[in-house]
Amino acid sequence: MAIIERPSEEVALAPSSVPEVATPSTSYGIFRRPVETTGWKSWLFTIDHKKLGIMYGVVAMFFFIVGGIEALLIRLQLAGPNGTVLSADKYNQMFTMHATTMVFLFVMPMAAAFANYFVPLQIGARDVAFPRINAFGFWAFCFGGIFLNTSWFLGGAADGGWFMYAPNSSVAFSPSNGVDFWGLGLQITGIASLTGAINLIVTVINMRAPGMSLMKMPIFTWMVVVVQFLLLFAMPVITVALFMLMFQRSFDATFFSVEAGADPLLWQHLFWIFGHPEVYIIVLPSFGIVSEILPVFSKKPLFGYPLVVFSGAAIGFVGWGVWAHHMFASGLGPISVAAFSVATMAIAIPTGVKIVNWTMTMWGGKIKFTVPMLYAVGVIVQFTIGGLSGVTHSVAPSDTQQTDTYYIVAHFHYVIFGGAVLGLFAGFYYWWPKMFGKMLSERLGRWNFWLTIIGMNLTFGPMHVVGLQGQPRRMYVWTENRAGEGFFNIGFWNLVASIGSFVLALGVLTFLINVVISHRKGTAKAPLDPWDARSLEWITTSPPKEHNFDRIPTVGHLDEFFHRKYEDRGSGDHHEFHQVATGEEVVANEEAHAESHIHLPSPSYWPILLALSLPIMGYGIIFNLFLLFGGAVLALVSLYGWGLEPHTAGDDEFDPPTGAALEVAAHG
Amino acid sequence: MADTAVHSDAHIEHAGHHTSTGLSNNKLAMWMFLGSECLLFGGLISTYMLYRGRHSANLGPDQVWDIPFTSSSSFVLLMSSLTMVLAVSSANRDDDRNTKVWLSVTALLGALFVAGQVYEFTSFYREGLGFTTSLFSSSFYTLTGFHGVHVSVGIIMLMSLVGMISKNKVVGDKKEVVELFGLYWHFVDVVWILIFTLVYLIPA
Amino acid sequence: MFTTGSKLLLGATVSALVGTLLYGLLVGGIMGTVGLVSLTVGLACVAGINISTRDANVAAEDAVTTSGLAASTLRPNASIWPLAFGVAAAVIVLGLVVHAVVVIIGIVLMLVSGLEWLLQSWSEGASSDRSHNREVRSRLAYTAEMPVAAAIGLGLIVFAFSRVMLGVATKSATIVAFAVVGSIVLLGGALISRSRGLSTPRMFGIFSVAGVVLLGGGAVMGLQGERDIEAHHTTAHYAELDECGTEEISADEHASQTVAGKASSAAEVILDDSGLFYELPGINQKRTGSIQLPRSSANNILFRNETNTPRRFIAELAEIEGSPARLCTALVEEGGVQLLTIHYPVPSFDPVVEESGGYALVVAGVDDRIEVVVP
Amino acid sequence: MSHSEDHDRTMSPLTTTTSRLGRMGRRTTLTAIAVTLGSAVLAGCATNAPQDTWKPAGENAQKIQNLQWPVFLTAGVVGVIVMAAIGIIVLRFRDKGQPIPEQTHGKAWLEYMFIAIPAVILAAIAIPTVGLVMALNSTDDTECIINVTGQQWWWEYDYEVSADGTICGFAPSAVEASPIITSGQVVIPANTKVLLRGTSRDVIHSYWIPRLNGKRDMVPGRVHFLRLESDTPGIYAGQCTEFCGLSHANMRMETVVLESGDFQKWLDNELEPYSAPAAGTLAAEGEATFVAQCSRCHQVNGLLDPNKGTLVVSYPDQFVYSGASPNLTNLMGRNTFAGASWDLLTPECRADVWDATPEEFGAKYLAGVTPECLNEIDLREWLRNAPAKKPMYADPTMLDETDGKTRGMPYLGLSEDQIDQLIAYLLERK
Repeated sequence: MAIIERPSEEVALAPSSVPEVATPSTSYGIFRRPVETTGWKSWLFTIDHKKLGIMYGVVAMFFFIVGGIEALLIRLQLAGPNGTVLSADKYNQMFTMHATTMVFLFVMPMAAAFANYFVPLQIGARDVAFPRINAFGFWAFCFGGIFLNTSWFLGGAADGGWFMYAPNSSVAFSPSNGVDFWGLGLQITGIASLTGAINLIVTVINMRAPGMSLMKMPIFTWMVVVVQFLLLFAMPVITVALFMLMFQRSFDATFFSVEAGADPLLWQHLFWIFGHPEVYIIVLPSFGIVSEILPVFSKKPLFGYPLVVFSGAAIGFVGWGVWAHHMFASGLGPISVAAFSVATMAIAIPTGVKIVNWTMTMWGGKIKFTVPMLYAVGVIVQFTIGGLSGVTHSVAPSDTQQTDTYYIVAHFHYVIFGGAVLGLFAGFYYWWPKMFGKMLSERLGRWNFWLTIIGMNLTFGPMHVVGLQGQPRRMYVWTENRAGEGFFNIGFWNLVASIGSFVLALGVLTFLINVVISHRKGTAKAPLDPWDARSLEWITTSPPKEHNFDRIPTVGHLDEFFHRKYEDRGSGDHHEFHQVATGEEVVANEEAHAESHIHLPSPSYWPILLALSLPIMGYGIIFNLFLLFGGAVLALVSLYGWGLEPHTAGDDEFDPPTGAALEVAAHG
Repeated sequence: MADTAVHSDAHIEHAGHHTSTGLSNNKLAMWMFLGSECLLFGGLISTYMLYRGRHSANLGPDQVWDIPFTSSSSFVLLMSSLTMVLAVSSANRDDDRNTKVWLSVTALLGALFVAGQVYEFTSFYREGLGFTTSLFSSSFYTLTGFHGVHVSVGIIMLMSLVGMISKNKVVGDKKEVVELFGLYWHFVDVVWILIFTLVYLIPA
Repeated sequence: MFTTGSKLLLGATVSALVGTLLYGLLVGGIMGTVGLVSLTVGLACVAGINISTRDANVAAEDAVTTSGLAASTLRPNASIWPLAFGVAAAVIVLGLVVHAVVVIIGIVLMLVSGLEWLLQSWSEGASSDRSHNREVRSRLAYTAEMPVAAAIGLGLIVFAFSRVMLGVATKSATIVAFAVVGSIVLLGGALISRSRGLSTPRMFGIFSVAGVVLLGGGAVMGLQGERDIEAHHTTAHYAELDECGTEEISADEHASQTVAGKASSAAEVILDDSGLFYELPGINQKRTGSIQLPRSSANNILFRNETNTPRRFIAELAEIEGSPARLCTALVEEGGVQLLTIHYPVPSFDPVVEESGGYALVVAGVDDRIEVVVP
Repeated sequence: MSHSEDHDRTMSPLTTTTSRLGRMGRRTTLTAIAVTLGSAVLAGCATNAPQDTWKPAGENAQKIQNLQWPVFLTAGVVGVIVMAAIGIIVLRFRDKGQPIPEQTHGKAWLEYMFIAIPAVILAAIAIPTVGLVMALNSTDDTECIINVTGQQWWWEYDYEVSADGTICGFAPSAVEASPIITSGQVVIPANTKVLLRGTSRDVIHSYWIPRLNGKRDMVPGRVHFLRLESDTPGIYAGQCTEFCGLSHANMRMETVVLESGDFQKWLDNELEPYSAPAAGTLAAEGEATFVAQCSRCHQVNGLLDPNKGTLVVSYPDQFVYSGASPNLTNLMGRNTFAGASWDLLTPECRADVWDATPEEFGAKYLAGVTPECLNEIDLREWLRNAPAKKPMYADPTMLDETDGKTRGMPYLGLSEDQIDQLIAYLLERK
């Protein structure tokens, strides 16, 4: 039996009424490290990557609903000509915040949720390299998201579109504080992303289980690493841009003042040098999830694993060289346009490799169409549509007709919803039993899947048509004068898209219902290995113990778990796999050889305090410099408290020694 | 954020966990952080390079620079890298006393550099170059200001480290903590050399 | 469960929160809301600290512990903080008479000594073990003291030394001062590291003396005031004085001769031996006579000097209220390029503009003239 | 062996449900294929959408069309192949109790092939793309230069007078050429290579007439170029496509192509000297009202102040943040107002102009707005309260950041009488 050093859950009470001199180990209540392992405090101060992963997921899901409501309002406004649901001002805030919320507060953190939960499990580690930084990252994201959304109540949200082109973002053109909230909010979540990136890179590079070489790493972990490198190098670029925006708005700097000779294209370059890698940051984790799921349900290893890894890395790498394809219409000059056009086409190759390899993984397989598998196949189909419409505007002249129209809106929703979000849903269904020990209902899951797929195609499919008919994006109204007639008139398809958005919303609602129903009291516990899975995270209980593995597994193969369950009884070129063990038996075998004396890092107050200082400083910059000062002091104190605190609590903070557990009030 | 956190959050070295690469987690994280910082300064330097000529009727770089002065302050900062090396080597010899001495000297030299920057900014301002005067001045002050903030944060960390060594409060491996501070400090120096060359020495 | 103080603070927090909500809903001014939110947060923090320092101790109200209290309480140590607190009060009073800065110093001192006093008395009550009490104190204190002390130290050095350099007589003296102080620090460090016999108090003494010298120097120089630093005049200044001629002015010294961002120019004006002409980007034509530029828009005009003499490029604007009469560049050397960003607020057919000769782009000392038509 | 049997038993509920699923999957895949193919084919056959990107009416748009058709087709074919492959997989490789497949990690030759094929396709697309990018940006053969300036939320055009005193190669018949300023609609001669030199006064706007060319951003402080050319007279609609603030949706533009004879007429009309309304008419009262209420921002060329007899010059810079307001000299010669957001023509008259054949179009357009055709409803609403009709930052509480200057047209508090007068006056501006 493993001995886990965690502070005791028991409250220390005096064993007798004999007055004793207080002893140091039990004397004071203040700034003693938090010890709770249950209750709300155990979540607030936790540094356990699994709890943090779940919290990332819950908060991201909340923002998904917020962003979804924003989207529904947008579609309501556009359902008919001259819509009156929203004013122009509110509409502009709505689409800006819809994009910002979905990109920064839903897809990225949801991917972070999976990365947090599963990367340590997939590489056979007990936690991430820096558990407290991990906690800080979550809280910074959480507070940053709340900070961003409080702008709705403090004079209006940002209204410049999610790429906030200068000079439209200057005070003169956007006089409310919305853009300030937006810039500072993104700085805060950016800090979260940056710390998360460093943490996960170090974790994967340094903390893999014995025997797990890089080319034996699960593909999801691989994609996460690529994403973290993208974040590591993309975040500072947007940080610079946001600082310049802040200096421009708050301190009258001239970075984007045309009268001072500034070039507004500088913002576009900086934004897209960040923004294009951001696209891959959004979509690669889902590619990883899909690449995990397809082999499991096809009973075959991933086709061309090294190629999928390298194409993921290549996408990450080439992704840096194509930012200006967002700017084909902004007057770069023909040479740059031609060069970026060709570079953009080049990035289609590694992306195509992924689609082909996924298809080839299923080819010749023994496929079970469970809900996760349905979603994974959904990703292949829907993302292919998005990818191919992407090829049509890598052709720069064609792009000048399509950019900033609904055709682009359709394209990136097929990529982001069809690629990233469907992949995340695949992940929900696939990993739910691992995370919570309960299966999500397959029947409701299929309702969820088909409603989502039909909804998304009804919503985003017509946008291709509307865009090619010439409707620009970001318009709070459209007029019948420009809508045309006949089957492909803009009006009809706008209405279809609006109806589709509600079908989509229904699909998401089905998911929430499924979650609630599956977690009612009395539902059966999920089997340990419900999918006959292949990777390390399944070689432990569901949900995993606090220390993840009783024994750190030694890895001999890619798909280690599969090879522990199945044995090749063929000879020579002839392979014949037979099951030799069930998942339960493999796990039981691990438990039987549990390691003793496992040290886990202890919970801490400092991460949440440090994260709390960030939005305080944000409000300070916007409203009152005294608040900024207060926030800075809190940050400084938290940093030092953190720096002076050992990662694992001292011995005196573990189980109190018997007989000396008397606490005495302090009187000053 | 990470730089302060990194040194403290050592992952359970005392439990004898070995890492896949043999590098300590902290050191790897510091390298990653510095890699990220490169892009931060890259963005700032690019902005400056784009805007250095944008000052039409206003003051330009060649009119305000005082190259001999900036050279001497750059030299002081470079010397602080030398003393940082001495501090690291003292720490490696477990010589707490000299570690503290050299860390203090490094911090002092760094503070002198920052003082030089404050002087320089003040005199530029007196000469008529304010933060909002022109694109050139905005991007110049932003770039060198960011660097100055990095140096100042470094000095505060160095001084705190001296205090922590005196009070025996260092969390984790003391040698490694000093070395990590050294990495950060050298990075800040190298960035300055880049800035000094690109901003001051190469004529606009 | 809660002590009286905590109850009071909690009550205040709740009433502040209610007040905030009421104010926010009924009145809704942003600054007021922020102020009330700040108050609420502040009160909540204080209440939280009070609860965690006093009330979190499970046994605080326990009869058992209270009865054992007498035995476990130590005699308090000597403390400097009450004294410091008193001094601070005196300083504040003094400051009220003398100078506002002194009041601020007094307030800071009072806050610091008050906090330290609280901290000390609290930690001394923690247990009956002095070394442990020190540990308790350090756990809380170092997190706040160390960075603040370091930041103050840094600030003092930076302030003092920069004052010294602003105060010395010439630019070259600053370089000498810098080199000298840097060398002293370096040499001092080397000496101290070599002489192992130096005890810690002595070392501390040396650093203190150096610090006092530096601070003293800074104070003296700061009182003496800065040396005269001459402001550069911009070409705009000379244009105002109508001194945009062929002769060199101080704005021309070391003026930069290249300009980035050719792509963004509205036109490129070129002076070569054949005279003055312009080219529009995208249209490869030498043009003379007049140029048509949009009104109320930032027009970036590049000037390229391809003759063998330095030339000054001038945009003649009309004498309209709120606009300078002309803009000019610094002298542009042979092959040099300069940029003017020109904004024409009034169309050129306006009688006022026509009377003052109309808009034009000219080069000092050259007769050619490009009329600017602003529709 | 017993293990695997156990295992199969535990998995069996899943197996039965998945077969039903397979049938559903097949159906949707087929539907998906049909929808993709169908939309690709049908996207080309919409009727009368004025901003249809697939109906080129100018040389550059035609070149883009020639390039994008094969690209869309190739993408469609590739898409169908992928869908078909997925369809086959869904049909053939469902778990029907077959043995565990071979644990193959891939076949090198297959993988290289799947890299090579897209690479070849993309190379085939890349070569003509680069060629066309260069071709679309060549401006050397320009015959006519028009400056276009974007402003929140309308476009201003001024026609450049070339050194020989012509405008777009046309010499005015009666008077000396001077720059023509107009807004909302730009009139260009047919079969002429027109170059727009565009910039902006405030934020980035984008100029886009889909049937004539792709879009080009107009960036403050920069000058960008866009070629417009058409051989078919008519009206070509477009819209600002770079988000430019509150009324981005209301920033529209139209390009009017006229035969050379008609263009000559239009040019002469534009340059005609100002004709004051006859004394004593409602229009004459309107002139006075215009001078009192509108002329601070809106220029009417040649307008004399009826009281002082001096030339009225507007100074919008002092009142409007971005610095300009539409020139109203020939308002009724163009048939839209307020950034081409609303028509000056009633719907019937508008349809008459828009649906005219290329031969008839010139005459119908040059007729301008007649009193019978005037769309008084929208114009009156606009004059009553402009910011209520078109969202603008004219909100007085928002003016701090702009030194008290409005953005867009403010609420003027005109009386109904004043509006009547103004409409009478404006009706003569053509």
